[in-house]
Amino acid sequence: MALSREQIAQRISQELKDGYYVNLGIGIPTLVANYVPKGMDVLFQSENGLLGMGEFPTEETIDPDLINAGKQTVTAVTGASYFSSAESFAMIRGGHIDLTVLGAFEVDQKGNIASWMIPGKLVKGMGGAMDLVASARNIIVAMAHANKQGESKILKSCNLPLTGVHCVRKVVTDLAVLELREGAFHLLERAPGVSVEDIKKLTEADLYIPEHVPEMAF
Amino acid sequence: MALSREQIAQRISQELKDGYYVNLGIGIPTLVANYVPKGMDVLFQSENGLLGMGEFPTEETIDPDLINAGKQTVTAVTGASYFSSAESFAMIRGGHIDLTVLGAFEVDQKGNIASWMIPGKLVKGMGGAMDLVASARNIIVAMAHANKQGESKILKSCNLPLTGVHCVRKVVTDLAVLELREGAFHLLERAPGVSVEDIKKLTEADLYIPEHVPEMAF
Amino acid sequence: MAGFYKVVNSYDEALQGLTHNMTVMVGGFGLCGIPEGLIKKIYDLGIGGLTCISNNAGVDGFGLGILLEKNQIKTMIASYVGENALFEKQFLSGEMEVKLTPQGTLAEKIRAGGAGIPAFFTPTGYGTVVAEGKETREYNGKHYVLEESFTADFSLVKAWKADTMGNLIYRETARNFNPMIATAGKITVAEVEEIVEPGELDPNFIHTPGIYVDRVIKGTFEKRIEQRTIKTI
Amino acid sequence: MAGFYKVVNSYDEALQGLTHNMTVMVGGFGLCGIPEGLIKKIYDLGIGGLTCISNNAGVDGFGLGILLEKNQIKTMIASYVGENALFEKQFLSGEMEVKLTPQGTLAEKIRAGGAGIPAFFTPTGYGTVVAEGKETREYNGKHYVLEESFTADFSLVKAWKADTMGNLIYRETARNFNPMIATAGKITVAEVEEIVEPGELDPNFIHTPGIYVDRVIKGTFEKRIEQRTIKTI
Repeated sequence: MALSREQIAQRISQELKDGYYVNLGIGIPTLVANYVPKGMDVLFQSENGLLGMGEFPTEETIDPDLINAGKQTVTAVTGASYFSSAESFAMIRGGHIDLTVLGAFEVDQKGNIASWMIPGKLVKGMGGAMDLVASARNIIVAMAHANKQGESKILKSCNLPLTGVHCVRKVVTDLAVLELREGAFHLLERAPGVSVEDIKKLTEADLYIPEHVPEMAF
Repeated sequence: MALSREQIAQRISQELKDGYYVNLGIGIPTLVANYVPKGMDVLFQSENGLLGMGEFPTEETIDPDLINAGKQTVTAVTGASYFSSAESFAMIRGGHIDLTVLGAFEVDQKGNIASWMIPGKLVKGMGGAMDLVASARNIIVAMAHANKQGESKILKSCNLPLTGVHCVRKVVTDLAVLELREGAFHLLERAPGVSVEDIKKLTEADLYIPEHVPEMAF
Repeated sequence: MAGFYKVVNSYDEALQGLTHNMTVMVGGFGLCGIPEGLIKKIYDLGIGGLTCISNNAGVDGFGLGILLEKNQIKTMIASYVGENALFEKQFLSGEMEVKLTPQGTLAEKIRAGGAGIPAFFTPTGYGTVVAEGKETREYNGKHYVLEESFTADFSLVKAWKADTMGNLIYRETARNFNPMIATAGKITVAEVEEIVEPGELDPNFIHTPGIYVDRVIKGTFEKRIEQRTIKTI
Repeated sequence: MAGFYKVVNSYDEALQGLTHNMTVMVGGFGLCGIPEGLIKKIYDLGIGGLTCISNNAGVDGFGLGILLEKNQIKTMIASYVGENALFEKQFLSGEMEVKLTPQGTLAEKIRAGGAGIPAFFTPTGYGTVVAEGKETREYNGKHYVLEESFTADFSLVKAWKADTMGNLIYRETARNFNPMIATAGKITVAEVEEIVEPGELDPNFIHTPGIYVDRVIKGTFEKRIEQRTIKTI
């Protein structure tokens, strides 16, 4: 069965490592924070100027001066620091973030990602997404494998305006874990109960299928 | 009579204005701080990362963490701030300093200044001088009018390697106050007891001499 | 220090010299850390034709959103907009020009403007519409786009505390774009929660040295929350 | 936070991985704010062929000056040098290459290196030897030189206090080049006067967030004064 949003986040959480500095985009990526493995320490960066983002506040501790990049009220963990937006993106652009997780409309086998603009629809802006994808050493994309019409979003070449080029390394969808190697997506894992055939059908991009494709383990 | 170093500094102090942020170079410029007119507030910037440099410390208050750009122990005034070298030169390069006073080996009527390097002698480096002259809105050069051999240091064209181009506005020497306007030095004031003829003799650059050249008043 | 006393007592004084068609930078991220009273004053004065540089454009009825009610913004430079209906309408109708800029590039363009750097190369936006018409260059096998800096006629920032000499400190994520914007205005006005005497702010921990700040005004802040999220246990 | 515990207990650990011919950035201005123990350890280890980026080069017998005794520096990139006889000798004899860089350009090149900016335009040095062989460009009637950024294999900084997660604060003008250098090293080591627990440093006033710092070591500092100047009344 296809993964839920929470399960996609849970699977991505397996990519975390102790001591990682991580930036999570809006949507599914945000949920990754709920699944940090026990005993592992990870610090979340919020690009509006916070390293060490904590959980949501209580009614008593809510603070309008303390928000995340999604403009939600948050808290800060012990050992956190605040800084300016210029410093925050110096941190991002300078490659100091270990892992960036973000959503996308489309990805392609050249490593391109489209996540910010659908022609004909109101364009709200790229926010920090273009900086993040241009700079991260390690990008995981969390997304649906296909749209509601069953059209693949894992493409040979993106149709929508790009957010960045040659940057995607790993993609976790509701159906599969894919890794981009030498111009093809390698099918590393499939969702429990989802067949390789199901995934092939919904993947437009070149797909490399190893002999054995294990089910994801949670 | 030619001015002493202290008198040159004292004359330059007349160019200060209330509320000015000022950077003083090493040598004669440093002495300007001793002659801030009564009732006037001026803040001195030291490019190693201090805005609001105060006088030298006492034996009791000396602090190795608190030095100026000349590496001398100093103090900080009330309302001072410390910052990094990058921030300090952002301040300088961004044109936020109201007045920069520095020494020179030579200046010329194109507004060029040579102050950091004498070929054949050991080159110690330009420090922050090139940044200061490239950025200041308002530069006053404090220098000797001629060398010990009586050769002019106020030239048509500098002989020594330059520190910056088209940047000098005003020059205060031991003999005169000169202002650069449209490619010629205008003789604004002369040192007490020094004649216009004396100054002409020691000035290689084109010199514009107004009908009346007052003596400096202290 | 008389020459460095920067406190003004009215919003009229705070914005003196601001006229039609100027470029104005405004600090804040969403509704967090915005100079609420200064924005309100621009609204009251009805100054129009503004080019506004700010990460976002407020919401209906609050923050920069109120300037849309009288069509005061001609050009909006931001990284993320459209949180309000009025913005959407003016954007789609073409009444307002919108120049979308990646958030990190925006922050760096403003920082560069204040720091005397006219242009810099950044990897952000290479291969996207953002790079169209711009010079690109390769360094060590990676591609970069040349971006030019921003400065403004007026910079309006919000700080937590100021001393009377204009030294500023910010609080938590209300810092955001304010420190860079403070450096990039011909005239910089800081609206703050509290004004203290010189010496009360630790010189070791000043975020914005007073040299960048021309005027300081004590404001009162609603601090409206855009996304009120509470822990559900 | 186990994964973020960055304290090491020996200089050997602090400099593990530093080898011959690497590029090393060292914080400090003159003898103020230098990582004394880390420099001493490089001397003891005898690592040579180094490219050293630091504003100055110490004095005879102290600071970076001691590395000259064993000819450990192959190339020195600095804005102002020659406060010591040994430096002068090696410089003039050609044993050591010296690349003089204007102080503000040096600071900005290091800041850019840490911030992912490969190059930027600056007015500094236009029309001088510093601009020779470099691209220049005019913006708004003023001339600028294109300068490329610096990064290093190791960045060695001196801070006042660190928490165990590598968050740093500096004291007074001992800050100088340290914050930028902390951002520009593949491995950054901070030698500090005091190590505290996470949470003891106010998150609002951290100068260098721990993300930039890989190792923290508690040092003891002589803090030698280069120009002892006392008020004469």
